[in-house]
Amino acid sequence: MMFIRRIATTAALLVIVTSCEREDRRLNSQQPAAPTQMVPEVRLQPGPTLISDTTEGPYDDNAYGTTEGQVLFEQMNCSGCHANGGGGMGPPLMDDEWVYGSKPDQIFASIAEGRPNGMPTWKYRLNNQQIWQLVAYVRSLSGLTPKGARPSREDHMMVKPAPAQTPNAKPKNSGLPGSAQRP
Amino acid sequence: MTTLPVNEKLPADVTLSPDELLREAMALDTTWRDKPGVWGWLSAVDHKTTAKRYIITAFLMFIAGGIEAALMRLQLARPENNLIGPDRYNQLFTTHGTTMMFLFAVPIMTAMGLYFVPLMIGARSIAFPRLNAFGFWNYFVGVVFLYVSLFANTGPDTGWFAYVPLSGPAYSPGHRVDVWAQVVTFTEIAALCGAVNIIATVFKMRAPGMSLNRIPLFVWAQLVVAFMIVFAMPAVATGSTLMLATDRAVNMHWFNPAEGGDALLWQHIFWFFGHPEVYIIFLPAVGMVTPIIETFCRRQVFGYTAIVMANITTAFFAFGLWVHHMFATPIPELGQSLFTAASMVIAIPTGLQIFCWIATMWAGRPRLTVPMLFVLGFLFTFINGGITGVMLASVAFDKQAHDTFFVVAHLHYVLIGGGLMPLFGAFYYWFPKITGRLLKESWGKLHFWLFLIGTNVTFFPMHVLGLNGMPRRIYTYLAPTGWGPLNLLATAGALTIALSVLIFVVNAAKSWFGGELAKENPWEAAGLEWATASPPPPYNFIHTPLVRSRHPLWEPTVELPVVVGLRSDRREILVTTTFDARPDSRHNSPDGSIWPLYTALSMGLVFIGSIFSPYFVLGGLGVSLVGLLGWAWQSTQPSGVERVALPDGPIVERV
Amino acid sequence: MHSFFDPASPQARAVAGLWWWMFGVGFVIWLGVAALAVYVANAGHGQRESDDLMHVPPETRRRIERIVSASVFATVLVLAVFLVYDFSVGRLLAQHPQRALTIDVVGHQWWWEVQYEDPNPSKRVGTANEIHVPVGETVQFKLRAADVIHSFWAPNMNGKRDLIPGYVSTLWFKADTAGVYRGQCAEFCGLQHAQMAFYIVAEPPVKFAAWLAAGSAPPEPPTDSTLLYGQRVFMSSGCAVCHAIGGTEAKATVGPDLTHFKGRSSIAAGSLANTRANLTRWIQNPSAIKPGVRMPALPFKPAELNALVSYLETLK
Amino acid sequence: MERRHTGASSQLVRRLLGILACAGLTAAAACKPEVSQSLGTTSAQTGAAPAGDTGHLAADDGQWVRPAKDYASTRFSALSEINTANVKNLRLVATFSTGVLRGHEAAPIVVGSTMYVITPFPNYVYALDLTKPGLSVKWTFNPKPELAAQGVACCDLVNRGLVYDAGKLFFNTLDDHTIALDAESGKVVWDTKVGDINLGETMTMAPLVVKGHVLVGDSGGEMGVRGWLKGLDENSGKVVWTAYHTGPDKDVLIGPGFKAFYAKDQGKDLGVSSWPPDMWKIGGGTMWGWISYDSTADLIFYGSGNPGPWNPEVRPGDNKWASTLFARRPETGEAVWAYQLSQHDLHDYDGVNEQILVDLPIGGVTRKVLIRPERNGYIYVMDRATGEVISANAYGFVNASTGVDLKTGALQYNPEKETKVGKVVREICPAAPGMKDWQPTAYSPRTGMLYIPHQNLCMDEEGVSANYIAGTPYVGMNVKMYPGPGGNRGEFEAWNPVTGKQVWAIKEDLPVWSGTVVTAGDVAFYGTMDGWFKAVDARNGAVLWQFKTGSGIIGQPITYKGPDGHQYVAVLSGVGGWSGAIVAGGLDARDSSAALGMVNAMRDLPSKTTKGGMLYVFGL
Amino acid sequence: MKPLRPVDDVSALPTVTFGPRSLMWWGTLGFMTIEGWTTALLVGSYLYLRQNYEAWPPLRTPYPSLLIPSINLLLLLVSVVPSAMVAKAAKRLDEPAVKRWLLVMCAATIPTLVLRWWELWALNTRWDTTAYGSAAWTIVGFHTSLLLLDILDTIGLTLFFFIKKMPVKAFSDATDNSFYWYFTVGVWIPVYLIVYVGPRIF
Repeated sequence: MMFIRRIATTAALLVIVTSCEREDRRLNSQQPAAPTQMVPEVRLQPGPTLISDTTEGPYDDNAYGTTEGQVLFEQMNCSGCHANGGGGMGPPLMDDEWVYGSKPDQIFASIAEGRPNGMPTWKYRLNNQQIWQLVAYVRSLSGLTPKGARPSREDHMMVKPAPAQTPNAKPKNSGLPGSAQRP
Repeated sequence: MTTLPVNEKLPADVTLSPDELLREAMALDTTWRDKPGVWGWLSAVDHKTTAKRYIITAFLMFIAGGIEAALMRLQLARPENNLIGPDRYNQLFTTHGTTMMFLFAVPIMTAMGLYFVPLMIGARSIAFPRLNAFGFWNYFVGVVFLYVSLFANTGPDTGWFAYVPLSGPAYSPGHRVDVWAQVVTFTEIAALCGAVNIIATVFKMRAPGMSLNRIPLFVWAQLVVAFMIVFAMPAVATGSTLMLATDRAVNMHWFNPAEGGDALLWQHIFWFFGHPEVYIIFLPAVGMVTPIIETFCRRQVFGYTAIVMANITTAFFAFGLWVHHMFATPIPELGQSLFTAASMVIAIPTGLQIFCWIATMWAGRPRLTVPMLFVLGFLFTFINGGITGVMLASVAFDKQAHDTFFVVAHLHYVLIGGGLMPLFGAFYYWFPKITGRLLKESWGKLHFWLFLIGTNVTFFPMHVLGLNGMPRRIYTYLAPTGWGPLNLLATAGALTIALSVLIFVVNAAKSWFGGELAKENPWEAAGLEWATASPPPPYNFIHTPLVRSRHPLWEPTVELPVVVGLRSDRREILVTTTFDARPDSRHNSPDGSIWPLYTALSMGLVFIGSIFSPYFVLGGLGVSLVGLLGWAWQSTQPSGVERVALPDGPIVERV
Repeated sequence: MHSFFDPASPQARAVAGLWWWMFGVGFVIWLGVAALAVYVANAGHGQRESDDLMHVPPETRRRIERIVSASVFATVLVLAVFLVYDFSVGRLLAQHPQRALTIDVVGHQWWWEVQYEDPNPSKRVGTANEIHVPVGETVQFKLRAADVIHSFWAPNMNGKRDLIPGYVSTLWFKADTAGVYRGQCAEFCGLQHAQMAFYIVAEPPVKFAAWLAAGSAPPEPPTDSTLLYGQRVFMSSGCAVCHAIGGTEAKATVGPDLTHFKGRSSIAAGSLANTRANLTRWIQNPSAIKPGVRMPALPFKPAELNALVSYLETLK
Repeated sequence: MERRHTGASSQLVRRLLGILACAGLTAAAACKPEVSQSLGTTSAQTGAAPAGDTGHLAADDGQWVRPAKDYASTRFSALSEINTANVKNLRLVATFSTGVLRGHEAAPIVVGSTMYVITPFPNYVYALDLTKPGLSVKWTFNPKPELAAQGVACCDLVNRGLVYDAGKLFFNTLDDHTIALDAESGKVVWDTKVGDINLGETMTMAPLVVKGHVLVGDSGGEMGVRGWLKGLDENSGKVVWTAYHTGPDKDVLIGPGFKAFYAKDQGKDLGVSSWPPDMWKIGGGTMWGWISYDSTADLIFYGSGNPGPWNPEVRPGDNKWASTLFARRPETGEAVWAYQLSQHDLHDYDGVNEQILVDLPIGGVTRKVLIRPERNGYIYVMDRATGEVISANAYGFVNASTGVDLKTGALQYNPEKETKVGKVVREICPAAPGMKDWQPTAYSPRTGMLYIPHQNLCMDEEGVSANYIAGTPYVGMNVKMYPGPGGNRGEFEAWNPVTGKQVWAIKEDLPVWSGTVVTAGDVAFYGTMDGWFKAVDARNGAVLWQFKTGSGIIGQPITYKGPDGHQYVAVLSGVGGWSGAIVAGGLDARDSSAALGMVNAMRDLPSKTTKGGMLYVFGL
Repeated sequence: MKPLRPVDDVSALPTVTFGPRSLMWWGTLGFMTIEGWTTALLVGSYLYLRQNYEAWPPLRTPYPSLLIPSINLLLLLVSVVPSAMVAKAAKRLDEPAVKRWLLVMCAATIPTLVLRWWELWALNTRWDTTAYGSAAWTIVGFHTSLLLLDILDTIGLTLFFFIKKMPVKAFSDATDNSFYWYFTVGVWIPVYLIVYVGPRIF
């Protein structure tokens, strides 16, 4: 009986903890910090295998944060260059090709610092929280974030399958080899 | 006395001896009693068992909804309060509304019907007991789902009418609104199962002699409401399950204006259900008022036919008013005026019923017992809500009051006055029948007075607040608005209500386990439900009573006429003709089964799973299929020799 | 300033009149029925009449029948009068103005965008959360929603009207008493529904015309060094990608137009009085005041914040 | 090189005219009598060059000194060695890889024995020696434009060509530099920065040199820029004048000499009053297309681009002077007349297309007209002295408007196809790139026909909110394009401007995004986006010869006489541009709004061609 | 408690009845009402959304194809015959005939479900492109669920008749099953007319 109760309690706690994360509307919380260390963009590294600190995107598994990212994506005219993920002036974001890496902190760096071939720097215009929200949305476009947290269709013209319908994906060109990543 | 529709064929001097009755009762008890043990408990299909589970669950939901309300009132007690943030608050008021409407009010009204309709019409059981159990389990899954979600921070947060596009995929990410849509689905299924059951039961299972004009008014109300459910619930099912959920899950565009969808469609669909919903709660409640008044004034109600007609007209008109929830939307003005007129017309049947009750009291000898007090409380409170309701029918005024605390006040006056007060009266009135014990009158009076005062202190100030500009669903307000003092008062009132309900709960608990034992008919009431033991045995009646008037137990005869001949070795029930209630056939009622629970759980898998992936629907349907097959297998077990009435031939006996 | 009971337009006045009439009649009815119920519940008439549980004497029955019929008839009568009265008020409200100043209002989560229409597009005036209207002139509102449903409601002026995506709704009124009136979003629209207020400033036509004329002119460019620094902070930070200030490079439309920001009495859609202290507090951490608001907290240094606030204070 | 002042003496002009008239007569003698008259007038027009040796060169059909061949923009070559009879024998003579894989929209130019090629970003310039076999490189110039400019170029990183005058080559770089090179050595003569990528400005157009002024305009109508045309001094690179296309009259260079034909274009400061406050400052009206010059009237003609943002609801008013045709003085920029083609433009109908200056017999009189196959779907025939619209006929399926009111000059929009915010308006034809985008038309005086390469696309549009942040897109529109009626996405059409009727048309599966050239051999050349370079009979549209190049063709073919005295045809192959962005930019076709909706119409392009960048030269 | 006086004996009444005399018939009718009403609401919503379009189906969306739906409609109408024969045999308690006709009924109804797949695609649009597509898919999809349920019911009944000894009551159930099938077919006729034929006509 004790055993069953313990299982039940654990299960209940698990439900609460997991879905809390996904459903949380972080309104007043402290802003997430910028990644302390940038993840290299290239796989090729001289010398012994380098161990890097990959951070999780703080909103990757947060449905509300991802949708806020979606709102910013339109408001900050990201959609002007990257369209609804298919690209245009800028490269597509819904495919599996990542010039500067697909890891949250790599994308954070791409947004915050800009990239030489035309991506502007946003760190003076957006705060960390907003950039992280954009990171989550951008990753959701190509199916890199947990499915349950990705946005469904928008109240706009139907131009592409919603991120929630995009199959889970593995990115290409995404930084370090799996063996070199510390969990 | 009107002529009887039933031939009384047997000699007039035969009565059944106590020995015979005892033997019959024991045989019936073996046949009808739910199986013991956990498995038997889960397989129970007795309509009283199911209804009791419904009532208790729904009442727990009332408490839960009440706690949510109290928390909201505490947050609003003073301006710029920081007790509950907007996110929690939005979940609270949505869950409060959803709980009170979908998980408390409608189910408990249906549940009262499921308990008492068979008893009041002298039937052994309900038409489809397994379907009934299935309905309950569905509802129960919904209840558990909503509250697990709420504690997992996934409580719905877009209001109990979940207006799109706020509740749509673009503005409500995550699964909060999905939870709402599926909870609604569960309760719809439950309500529809109940409604079909009640319609079939009332139409085909009335005691011999209970022609249409002798049906008790509570049963009439339940019948009318069952029809309303059949036409109203599919609307919200369509809206929430077939439109909102599909918009959110598989990218449909029902409500996406860009691709030709329409946000107003949701409002039309929702209020086409939502307005009748109010009467689905209100009509059973007034059905409870009538027997209470009759019993405690010791008079048959004045204007039986008028009240029946009033119920039916109300039901009809209830479907023609939905637009008065949408006066502030850009819809044509001419249409609005039409709905104003319709909304005012519905006041007439309601007024008529009130005058009939007052007339009954006038002609009778009222005894101010607790149920009677609640009926009086109902009159004071409900009329207030009704009058504000007529005011809100005015397009011009509604545009001012709509979506403000004035409406909050109005709807609580209507629902507490028109639903909860009669329900509390009914609890006191029928508690002895359900439990076999009486509730304490003194506690009851305290409960009543605190409740009446609390209700008015809470909700009356809200009228003023609303007109002073306070919109509903705001989690805070600024001090300069001047809304502080009246809000504080309302909070005090809410706490008073909470106290009164606590008193009731304690009273009920104490009485149930150690209250004064009730007789078979403690109030000397007239209805058939009082013709059997308190609490009623699983088979309800040893022999099916025969009805000669609207008030069988007030008949001046010494004996209760009954029909005999139903088998006691299997669950046999008497089916009568639809209008005259002549005995027509005997029907074998199913016994306990685990399949309703299994099927409800597998449906739960379908609906809850659909939130996460459409594949769950396929898988869940597969699992449900097993349940349906098992159910069907069990329903087609050989049952011995049957007398078959061939459609155009004689009765033949077959195995 | 924010109440249905102090109408400041013929429209609101008519509805308030209707209300007082309904209130009076309703109160009398309620009192009558309640008194009757209490009376019959306590009087115990039946004792004198009969002990038969099922039947009342025919003469009593007839009397009751008459009374019930009369009451129902009275109900119908009152409703009929009410219906006529209501329709007359409704028709007054439905009188579409021939020519009117048209103001476009767009509801956003959670603020109000306001545009004064003009046949000459360059004379259009944009503002937010505060609507100036001339006294004695009918004003028409064209209401649209940018995201979810909102509802535009200034109780002193007229009833509310929903702003629904995919629809354009209209509303008009004529302010007849000068003053400042509060209004608020009345349809639940998400996290900050509670703090989505606006003000209607009804002022004499001359004053209004002056305000409107000033509205299309950009504010004075800053001169002193702190203000210049403040402007630079504005332009080089996140401010400029959401807000617009007339005459400058900031022309973004995500947040309220700040051209004449200091001319408005409140900030954050009616959440705070427009004072220097409040503005500082607001910019430092908007979500502390309106949790969930879309305006981000930007990491300003104290000097920057000071200059920025000083600059914003000059936008008259 | 002899330096010529812009104010060439009238004597000189007369002399030149005489020479050219002779040349024209010679040519006329070779062709049929019925077209000789129009040829004669056109040639006279064409050769009306005022300055330097360009006049001689332009008159010399062996050369090709500017993308449009002549000031009248006819793209007609009097060379006739390659003709309908022998074109089937055309073979590849030489190729040259440009080293760039973006959309090659430029025309190579030929001056003397040198061919000059400009590539898309990073805008390399190659000088190729035609005297040596295999196109050996004489010199290469790399302007090293800012990489970041790629981020503000709306529709691929194209460049539409360079231009030669007086020993110098002039071209624009994507990052807003106008550069003059010494044609012989490839050394920079001057380099002027005329725009700012931080404001969203880029430059893709081919300059035109008129009377010592290098005329250049900016791109960026999708970025909230303020469009302009500048006149730079040919020798020093100094900006002599700037004519904005929005704003007060003094910025637009509308002065007392201005006289618009229609009332709708008359008034003071319309560039301000037809916009919501301040919006003219970010209102687009760029200039990235073609300029023509009429030396007799001393007027340049060109159109301005779309107003910004695309979403018309945020910019109530006529939005002057976007989508407007201007006639200006080349030396001062002063506007002489203007005609707004698409007032309050609803669908990104830029007015940057070419105008062909010819004299046409209309209603029994020969009128000096300009012909514009306009993006909004109509071919405007206008009096080039006054700006009167003589006729405007649709040259494809148009439903966005019902026609042009010749009395008021106003385009009659179809209210059903008016874009709305938050509502998809379906099947708007033509789509945003118009019936014809930048790809230039040719006019043959021999046949009297226009040869119009164009597309046949329709679209769905939904207006969305547009936020202005300098240097980022400012569009406010969701677009989804697809093939127009008939299913063919492109068409190569011959049009008789006098009758206002189509003569023949070749339906192409893909948009015909290349330029065209027509010769006195009655052969017209164009390329398709799947890489076919085609020669057709100019009289009847019969395809006479075709060659599959390595990539889709969106460049402008030219024809010239090589140092060996034979006629050659050259074209750049390299798919890209707006229509080819899906290949050039590697876009994802799952998003049908990608590349401003173009991707949806071009989702099969990656299976038909790949990136490339190659010069092809053909000869007999 | 009052003493009970028996006044009538019901032991001679039948225990198995058909049609409106049986409870199950009423339950079936109840659910038919609910499902029919839901279909009506969906059709109403479909027509409501139509007002938002200048053309229906929206421009660029082809008309629904008619071939497969018409074939299926025909098949559904034909399938009413075996269904009626089942009911007729059941009312005679003729077990072999019931079994026979149930098999025929399965054979006639199962293909309708298979055809339904192509019938959905015959709408020539996807559910996630426009509201038109959503409405059409939802209506047809909802009817498909009715079809599926009823066919499963028929299959189950057939199976049970063959593998186990069925009680007499099962004959009544078989008539109710046919009754429900008439409804399913009947409700499809207006849906077919409105969804497949309607856009072409009005």
